[in-house]
Amino acid sequence: MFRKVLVANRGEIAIRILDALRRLGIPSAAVFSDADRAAPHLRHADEAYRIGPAPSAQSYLNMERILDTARRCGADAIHPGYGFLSENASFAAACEQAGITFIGPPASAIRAMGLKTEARVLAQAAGVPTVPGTTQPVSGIGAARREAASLGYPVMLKAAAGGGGKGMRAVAGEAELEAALRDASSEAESSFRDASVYLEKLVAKPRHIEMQIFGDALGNLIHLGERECSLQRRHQKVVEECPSPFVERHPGLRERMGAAAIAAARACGYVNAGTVEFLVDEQANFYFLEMNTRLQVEHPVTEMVTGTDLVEWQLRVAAGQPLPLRQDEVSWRGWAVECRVYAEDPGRNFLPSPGRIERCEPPAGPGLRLDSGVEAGYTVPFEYDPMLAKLAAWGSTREQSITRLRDAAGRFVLTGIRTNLPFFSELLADAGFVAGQIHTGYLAEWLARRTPPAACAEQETVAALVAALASAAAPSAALSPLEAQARSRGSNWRSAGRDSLLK
Amino acid sequence: MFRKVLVANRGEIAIRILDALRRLGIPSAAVFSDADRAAPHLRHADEAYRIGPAPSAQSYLNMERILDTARRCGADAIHPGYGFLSENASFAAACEQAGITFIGPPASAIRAMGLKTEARVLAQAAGVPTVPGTTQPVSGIGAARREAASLGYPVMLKAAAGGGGKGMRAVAGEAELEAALRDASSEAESSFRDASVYLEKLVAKPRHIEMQIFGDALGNLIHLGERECSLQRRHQKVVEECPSPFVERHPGLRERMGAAAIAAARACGYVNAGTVEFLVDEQANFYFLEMNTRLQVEHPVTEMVTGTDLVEWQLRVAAGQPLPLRQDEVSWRGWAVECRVYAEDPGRNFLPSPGRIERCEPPAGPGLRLDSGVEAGYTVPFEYDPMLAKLAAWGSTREQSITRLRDAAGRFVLTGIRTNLPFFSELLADAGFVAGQIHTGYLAEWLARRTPPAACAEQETVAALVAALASAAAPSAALSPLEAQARSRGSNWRSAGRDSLLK
Amino acid sequence: MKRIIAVNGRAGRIEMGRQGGEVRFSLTWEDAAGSVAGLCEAVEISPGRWSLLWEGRSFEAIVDGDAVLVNGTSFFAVARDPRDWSPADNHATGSGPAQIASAMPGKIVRLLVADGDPVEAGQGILTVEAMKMQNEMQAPRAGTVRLRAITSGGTVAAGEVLATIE
Amino acid sequence: MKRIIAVNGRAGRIEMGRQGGEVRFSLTWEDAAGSVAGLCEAVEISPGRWSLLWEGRSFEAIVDGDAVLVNGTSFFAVARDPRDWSPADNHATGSGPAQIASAMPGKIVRLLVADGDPVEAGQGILTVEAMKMQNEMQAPRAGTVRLRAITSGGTVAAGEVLATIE
Repeated sequence: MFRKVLVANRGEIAIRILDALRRLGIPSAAVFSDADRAAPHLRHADEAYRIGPAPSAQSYLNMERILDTARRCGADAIHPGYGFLSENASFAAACEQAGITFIGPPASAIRAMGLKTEARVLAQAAGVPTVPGTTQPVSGIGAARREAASLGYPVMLKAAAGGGGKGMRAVAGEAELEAALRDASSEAESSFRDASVYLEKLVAKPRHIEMQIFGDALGNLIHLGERECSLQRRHQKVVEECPSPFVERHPGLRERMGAAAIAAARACGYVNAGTVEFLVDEQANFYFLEMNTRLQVEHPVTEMVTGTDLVEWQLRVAAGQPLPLRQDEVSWRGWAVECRVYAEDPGRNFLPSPGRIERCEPPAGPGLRLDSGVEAGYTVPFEYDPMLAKLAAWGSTREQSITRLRDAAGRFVLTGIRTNLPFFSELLADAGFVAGQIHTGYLAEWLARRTPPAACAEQETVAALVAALASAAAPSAALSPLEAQARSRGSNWRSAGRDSLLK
Repeated sequence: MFRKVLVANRGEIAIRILDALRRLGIPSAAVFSDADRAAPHLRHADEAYRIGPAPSAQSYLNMERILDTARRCGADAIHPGYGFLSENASFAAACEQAGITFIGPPASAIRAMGLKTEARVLAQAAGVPTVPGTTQPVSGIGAARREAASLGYPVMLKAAAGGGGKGMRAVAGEAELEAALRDASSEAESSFRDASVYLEKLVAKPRHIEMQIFGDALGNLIHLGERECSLQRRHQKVVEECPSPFVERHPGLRERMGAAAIAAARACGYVNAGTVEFLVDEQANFYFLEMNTRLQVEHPVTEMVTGTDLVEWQLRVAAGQPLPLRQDEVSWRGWAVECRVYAEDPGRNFLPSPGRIERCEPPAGPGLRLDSGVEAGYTVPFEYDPMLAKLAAWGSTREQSITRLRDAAGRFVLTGIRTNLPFFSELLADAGFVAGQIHTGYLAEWLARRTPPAACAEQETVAALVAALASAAAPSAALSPLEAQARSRGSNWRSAGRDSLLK
Repeated sequence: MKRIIAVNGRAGRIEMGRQGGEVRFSLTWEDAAGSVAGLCEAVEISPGRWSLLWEGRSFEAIVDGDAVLVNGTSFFAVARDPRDWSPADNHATGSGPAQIASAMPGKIVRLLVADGDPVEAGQGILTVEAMKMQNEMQAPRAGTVRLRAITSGGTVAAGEVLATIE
Repeated sequence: MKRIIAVNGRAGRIEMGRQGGEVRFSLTWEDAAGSVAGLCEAVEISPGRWSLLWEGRSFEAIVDGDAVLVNGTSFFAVARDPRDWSPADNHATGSGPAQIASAMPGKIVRLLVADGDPVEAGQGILTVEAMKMQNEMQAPRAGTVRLRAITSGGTVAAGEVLATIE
């Protein structure tokens, strides 16, 4: 095992890894920026070193400084967590050159999967399905008609140089194709100064389902089943679960997707933890999207259902040990659902809400797991992402795990700042979600159609009484009642005004 | 299901049950004494009713008042938790008469198992082994010689009217028998005014291993495996685990003990959750001790390993539903260990330590479970037992579960009062415990032989620095340094003076 | 004791008095959707944490700044002694130059106009970034923008007034 | 700044001074088992919770009454300004009548002697019960017992003096 491991990250994932190191008896070193001197992750480590000012580019992304810190404190391995430098092939290569073990895949595997177009070619070569379509721009309406007909409608026109939804048009049938091609080309021209568009089969109501894979340096590669991550807001996962209700309903699908994921991983010489993301259509066809060459945020749901400790596995495998389980020893029991607790105000269009946490009282009880990066008295800085914690619940059935998580979200007392916990309390009770009828567009539709629940009259009265009782003790009221009347909070998400957040 | 369930208990077990009711959507009512108006369990319930002054006899044991409260609030079932009225056959019968479901076994089963001598006869009749011996007093040294020889040495002489270790003598061989019989009879005479003694086979280094059983009203009875509870202090369990390391090493033992436990339960017409306690010797012979006709404190370790929710099962079975699993559907995965967190000071001979909790910051992470009855700002009353919470850890192996629990005990910040958490940090690292080499006398031996770990010099320096830094902010020091010098805390358990606590 | 209250924008008046360990109260909502009166037992368990028993029902209420969390549901709730409040207080927001305040703490990443520029209603004035999200602050009406002493790269607090439109 | 300190009964003296964000300190134990001096960075994260970085090592210390919890280990630790302390303070416990103080909060369940009774060293004076456990308070030496205003059934606080032996 390692002499000392430096964890090049912050927040809940740094704590997750530092705690695992402590339990394995491996000395650990944390790093921190000037904004994080008071952050809890320092106090989960044996050692802690400053690596620069608040901006990530000068601290958590500062490769030289991190490598230098590792060298100077005697660390022989670096765990990058997720985000930051975790998928940076140059960093992995620099570690290798410095004789420091990068706890993750080889730099070559990161590089192979890092370029999304190359990854797609690599997957195809390995026999892994990708979304059918042209990879070259269509040369005119005639060619477009022929290719669309061979793919079969509906199809999607996409800007070759595109991204962010610009230059994209869904086409339901041939009658719409010519106009759509004109519009998409024109939008692509104005957005990217390149009018080229290409055709892809349109996947209607796709699910985002990903396979957790794991490889060791001895050539073993296994999968640990799937996670369903179709509940997304602005392409960010907000609720994840293991297994997928869709895969559970389709016998053999897990095995087929697992085999495909392993094939993709093997094609790039993969070692350590990785995730192969698929788009899955309603007919259970699955298409390679991309591979995340690192530990995933949502790894706890897999751990809860398979009874594994993937961070421990990462350390063991990086130290040259074989995988603890063979494929036929992997088993799945029950269900686990996770929600990402963010410092954001669902009552004000999910606006970031950094600041000082007054109370932090997580719920407790059967099946619950909390991976937290915060504590009472901690000031959540505005410089980094808004994830505070991951709250997950295991149950013997999907229904029980959802019930436990919903109940836990409602009982989690986290005050001083706003969080998305009320949003989860409501979303996890949604009939469509409970029925497992979800897809990547589901959450946006739900947010648009949802009716805020009526306030419970008794609770409203109690709120009034306690506000009055508390005011008797300490007169606050910076606002006059009429000002206060203009403000409202809690359930009024849809009418919170137009979305003024830029990605 | 029930219209409303009243929970006739307090603390962590009341919260465990009230939370289960809320998750099942069943309205709940809590009860409280005057000492518990501020207790957290009230705030886990939909309704809460005062039932009397602080002393248990006038509140939590006040059957009429509790039944009357249930009637008046419209509850059609009562869950007694453990302790208090949970094994009171009269209360169960009174509930039955009042048309209120007692969530537990029938009064007749409680009664049958309540008298320990009758329970032993009942177990024998059902073919369940009990410790071999005479049940009639021995009539003289000649009879004693014959009976001891037929039992085989070592044997134990026990006062027929006895208890509390008085009039007991272990006898290794026939040479010691005559003197031991004289001493035991004489001590029995002076202690109980009855010189009668009887003979039992001496079980050397016995383990306390209990089987969790569950029955429904349709006649189904299954077992959910064993719990090893051999780590005891003053006959109180302090650490429990599932499975037992001993049973794991003896193929077939679980099945045999399970069958015996079911036979005992069937003999008294058992329904709902129950536990059959066995004494197990080093040769894997097991002997019926008694049956606990209620939910057990340590039920979480069974839940974690079998993936069940026994409180939910209790409610379903009490409502007439069948058991959710057949015997062949019960499966065990991994290992779980639990420790009972008490308000007691291990540095002062485990003296009770009620009072105000300043911080309550439980650890979080993979495999951990907390069943807590307390919160920051709560004043633990001196009127009730000292259990604050149960901290448990699951792991894929026994080693992993112990490591996780030890680490969690060390990271649990609970200040303002003293707790036994430091004791667990040390005990869970003991080589004998880690090797699973335990018996009911193990903990007493360990406490007697243990060497307090030397203070870490760096931590000692930090303590001095922070005390000094904090004093600069707020001058405290009610004690002069020389007075302070006389006081010490933490690891000096053995030398903490003679045991002046009365049972 | 009398208080003017507002709960999630709903205004009302409350009168209450201690009666032994209990609180007798009478609450009247201004929207005339009814009033509620009763007797409840309210105990402040620890600072800011209340336990209320009201007709058998058990509530936990936690004071969270100008919100109250009741059994997990957050209500924006303020109370004011009517003697401390005059109707004039309500005019503070109505008149004078329109203010542009930051909706969240963060860093100013872009100034989109210069001090003294004429602006249209809805025109972007500056962009604040927090937690990897950018929020564009816009002019609430047309006029001349007056920037406060702010610079690109500077940090701002939530509610801090960054500019006015005259 | 100078402080007289005692950590788990070990006495010492500490001198420290702020130097930028850091604290330069010198600690001398009275048992002459050595002294330690250095530079550390100490930050009070939130009231009573400290983070110390000392030669790369990271420590969390939480003040818990007259104890300090360092990385989970509790040390009885007090510090006093030497100017606030005179050697006379140490004589308080040495002379005068012997005091019998309750080791824990609880209820007096039995008085075993009457006021004015002569008692032997080790003789039981009264029994306090808390959390289902009874603790017998004994006479530390022979003498005449003087009971304070206590009655069977009354409650006592931890450290409360219940009787003296003259």
